[in-house]
Amino acid sequence: MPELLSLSALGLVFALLLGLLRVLHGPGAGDRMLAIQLIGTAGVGMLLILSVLLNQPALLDVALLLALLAAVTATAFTGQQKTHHD
Amino acid sequence: MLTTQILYALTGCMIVALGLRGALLHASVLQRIVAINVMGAGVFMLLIAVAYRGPGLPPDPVPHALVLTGIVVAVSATALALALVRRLHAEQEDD
Amino acid sequence: MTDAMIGLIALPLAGALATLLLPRSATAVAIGTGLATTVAAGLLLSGVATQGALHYEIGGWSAGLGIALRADGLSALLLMMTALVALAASVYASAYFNTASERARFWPLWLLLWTALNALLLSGDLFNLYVTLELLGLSAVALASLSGRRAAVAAALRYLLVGLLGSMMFLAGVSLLYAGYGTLDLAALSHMVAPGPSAWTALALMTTGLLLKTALFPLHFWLPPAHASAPAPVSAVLSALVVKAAFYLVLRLWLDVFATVVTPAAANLLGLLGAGAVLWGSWHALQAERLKLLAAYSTVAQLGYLFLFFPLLLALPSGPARDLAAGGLVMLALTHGFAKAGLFLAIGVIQQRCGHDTIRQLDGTAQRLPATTFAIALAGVALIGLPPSGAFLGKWQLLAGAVETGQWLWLVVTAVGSLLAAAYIFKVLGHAFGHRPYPNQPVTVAREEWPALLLAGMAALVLGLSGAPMWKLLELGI
Amino acid sequence: MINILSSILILAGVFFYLAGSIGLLRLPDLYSRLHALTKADNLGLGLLMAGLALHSQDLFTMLKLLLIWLAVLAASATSAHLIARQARRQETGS
Amino acid sequence: MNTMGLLVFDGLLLFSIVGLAWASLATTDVRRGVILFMAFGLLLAVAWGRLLAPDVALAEAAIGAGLSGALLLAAVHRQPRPLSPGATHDSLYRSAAAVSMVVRWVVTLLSAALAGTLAWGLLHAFSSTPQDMLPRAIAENLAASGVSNPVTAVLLNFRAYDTLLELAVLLTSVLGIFSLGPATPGYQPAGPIFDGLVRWLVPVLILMAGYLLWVGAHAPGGAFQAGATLAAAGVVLRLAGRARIGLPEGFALRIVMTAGVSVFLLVGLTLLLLGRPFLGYPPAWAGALILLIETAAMLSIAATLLLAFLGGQPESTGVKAAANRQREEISRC
Repeated sequence: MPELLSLSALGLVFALLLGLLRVLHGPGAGDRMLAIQLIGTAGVGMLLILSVLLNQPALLDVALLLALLAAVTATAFTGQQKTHHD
Repeated sequence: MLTTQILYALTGCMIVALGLRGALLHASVLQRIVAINVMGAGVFMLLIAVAYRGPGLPPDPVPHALVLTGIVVAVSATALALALVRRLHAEQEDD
Repeated sequence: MTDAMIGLIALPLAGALATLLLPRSATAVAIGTGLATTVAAGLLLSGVATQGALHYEIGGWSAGLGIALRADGLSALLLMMTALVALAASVYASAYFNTASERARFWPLWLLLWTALNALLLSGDLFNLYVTLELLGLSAVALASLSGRRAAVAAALRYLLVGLLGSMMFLAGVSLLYAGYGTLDLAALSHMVAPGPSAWTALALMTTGLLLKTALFPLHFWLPPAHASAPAPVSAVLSALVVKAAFYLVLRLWLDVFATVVTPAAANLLGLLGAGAVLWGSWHALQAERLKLLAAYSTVAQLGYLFLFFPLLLALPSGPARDLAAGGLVMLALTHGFAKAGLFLAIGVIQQRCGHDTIRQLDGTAQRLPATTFAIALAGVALIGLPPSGAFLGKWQLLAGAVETGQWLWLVVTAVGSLLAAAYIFKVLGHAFGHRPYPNQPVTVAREEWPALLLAGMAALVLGLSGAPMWKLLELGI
Repeated sequence: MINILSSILILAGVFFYLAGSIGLLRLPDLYSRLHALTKADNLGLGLLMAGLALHSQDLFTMLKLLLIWLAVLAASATSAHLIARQARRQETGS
Repeated sequence: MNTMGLLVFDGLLLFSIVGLAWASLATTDVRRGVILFMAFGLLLAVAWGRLLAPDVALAEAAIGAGLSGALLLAAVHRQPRPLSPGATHDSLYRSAAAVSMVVRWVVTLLSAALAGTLAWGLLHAFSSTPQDMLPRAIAENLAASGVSNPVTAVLLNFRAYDTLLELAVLLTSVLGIFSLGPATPGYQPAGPIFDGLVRWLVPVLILMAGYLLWVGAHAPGGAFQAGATLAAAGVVLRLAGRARIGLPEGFALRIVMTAGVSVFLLVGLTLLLLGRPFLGYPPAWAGALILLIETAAMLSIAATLLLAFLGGQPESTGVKAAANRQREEISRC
């Protein structure tokens, strides 16, 4: 089982690396945010696997928090700031 | 010597250097602030690598506590810096 | 007696909270807090004088596991200077800020800065020092930008970024030491540290970070604009105390914790940078057209003198000659603290009463503000290093040490720097004296003029005459 | 038996992750990338979690995993929508 | 296979982290840099988890990847003119834009030298036997600390004084921000989909904060992570254009801002009066006192981080008038 888990973690890192290429290439900010979403879910997945692999149940909480905060940053990206006088 | 510890510690050194270079060379203030945050993250990585004792062994909790403090201090400083930048831009618009 | 150490931290911190919660009586609360803190500093000083170095384990945990506070002769003297300068500047500030909203914003930050200074001077733990450095840096930046003017905000921003860079380097050094020795306690480290790659690197990183904060040439570029554009009481404390706190840490690290690691070559490098600071700072002070800028450049120069002592202290064998040189260093630092604070407060009075601080247009200030002009003259005596000021004793020891160790270069630098200092001080005084008759009342605005006068008098007259007891105290220190 | 099933689920999850990121890289425009990605990584994470839940056999852990999955599902659906709208707004704006 | 697999995993993860750090600083487009920095923070949280530092990973997820990113993004949105790639409109540092190739190389070499020396020192430090006296002392005294999570024990008992000063740092930063002017104007009201997100995300974040605060005594978590999570809830409300984001006003706001430092200091001084050392909790009371301090600290941290995101004092009518007055004063000078 540990072998399988570390193999899966490797698979997720590869997915992450591919996502990174999109982050670097863009071209638009939207593409980048989308790639960040992928990195976020990949990060969540890695944390879940590491939690079992390293016997660290607390990493599940980290994964949950990461998932929730990913939503917050997405809203920060899209929120429309009022101009000074309205 | 633990391979994992060394790997992460050396990466921390690289990140510190990247951050320092960015902080010294960047033209935009916001980018400088980002660079200083990157540099801080590198130092934090050093500390957490120092705490690591190997798989299955409990790590040293002291550096973890130090990094937690450091993260809060860093975000305070970042917030103040951003407020100064905002004030500066507001003054520029008034001109 | 150890309770005085807690008081020095808890009193200004509690005062900061109280001024924030009760903005209407903030000034009264702040002055009361300042008096109480000064009493605590006095108690600590007398405690150290009678019982020797003190230490206190916070939470009752032994140092290392917990954090220890420490006070020896050096830190007790600097704490006392901090208290006197900050108290005088507080009295001045109570008259300087005239709207309620200004005062409400100023006092909490001011007392937080005071907390940070005291905490830094008392700390016996490396990481705790990092936190106090950040508290000091952020409160200093917030105060420096208080006027909200463009120049002040821009200077404060640069000050903040440079300070952060310095703190990060310091923290990297701390991490390295923890990796090597497994403790953060300064006293324990001073027994464990041995020459080697990790100690050298850690010392280099921490020193570079602190030199950025103490603005040693050529890392001084951020200081003049930041100190010159802050409100006058803030400038006084920034120049007199804040940069000196970082200098104190360099001194502590080089002569105490890393005493076995530092090499004469490294100390010579610091001395050379100090020499650069003396010449460059004095020259630019002479060129300055505004009083505040002159005072700020003079700070760069005066900090340079302090670094000239490093090669001497490393070359002298431990014994009475070295103790005298160390005493001279502390005397010079204290004198500069009082003199520069007095100078900035006096400049503040001129700026507010005359509406400007341009040196060329000072014509007749001596007649309108005799006490303030006298304060500038007294501060000038101390900055030049004329007898009977403390700086005279300090420079005397500097020269004696240079002669004894045959390091003639420092002698030349000191002489040139003092001449330049005399030139810029006399330039100011020359412009200040006009041709009108003097008024009957020398002190025209008491709450603003007395603090500057007392601080400058302290530097020029009192410190120089209190050499003997101070030397005795310092033997308990370094 | 359970071990084999959980292994299959985990590997399938990783496969979908990879498929999603390849889609993100290869597909021509933002909208098709968006659709490919949200489907793939939600499915990937779901399968991965199902596998890990089977593996853990602890009720509390399973509940937490379910909660994480729901959070990611809801968050990524909404943020994908917000990103798409933002992109559209910028297109029409410029 | 397992250790080998993990080693390759480490290598690739670190490669991505360094790549993101480099990319976020290599671009001249600030917005792009900030987005990349957020991804950097995300991966750091994974790295901290990998190094068995879940407490730090929680804080990084909440602050590094979340709030710092939100703060920086808001600052980018606020920039007076959009920054086109390659151009800098920042007059303050315009001279820096023209730094010559020589300076660029010198700085690069200097930074590389720094990394090299740091690595040299570290490798030497690692080659000696690890100094484990401090972890051992912590393990021995953990029972008397009132909590069983060693990181919380260090933060709130053994090195509580650091934490007290750290709360003072946060307070200082917000006071500095307050003195620089009023809050940012706020955000447009959210559309229906965003609103749907807010409706479930905010309660979940608040629950999560409570959970992290409670669990911190015996498992990873604590006041900082909880406070940052609570602040994130407020940030979401703010971004959704809500008028009320959970912050009190006036005196009550000042009470909440100072609660962390006040309670901490009061506890420390009360113990001093009772004849114990400053911040020396009696072991029987330690758990309860730590929870009390952590609760106050969580509220202060949440409030101050949220205020930092607002960029100033929230606008009640009185404050608005004061802010206007302040602007007048400044323009007069």
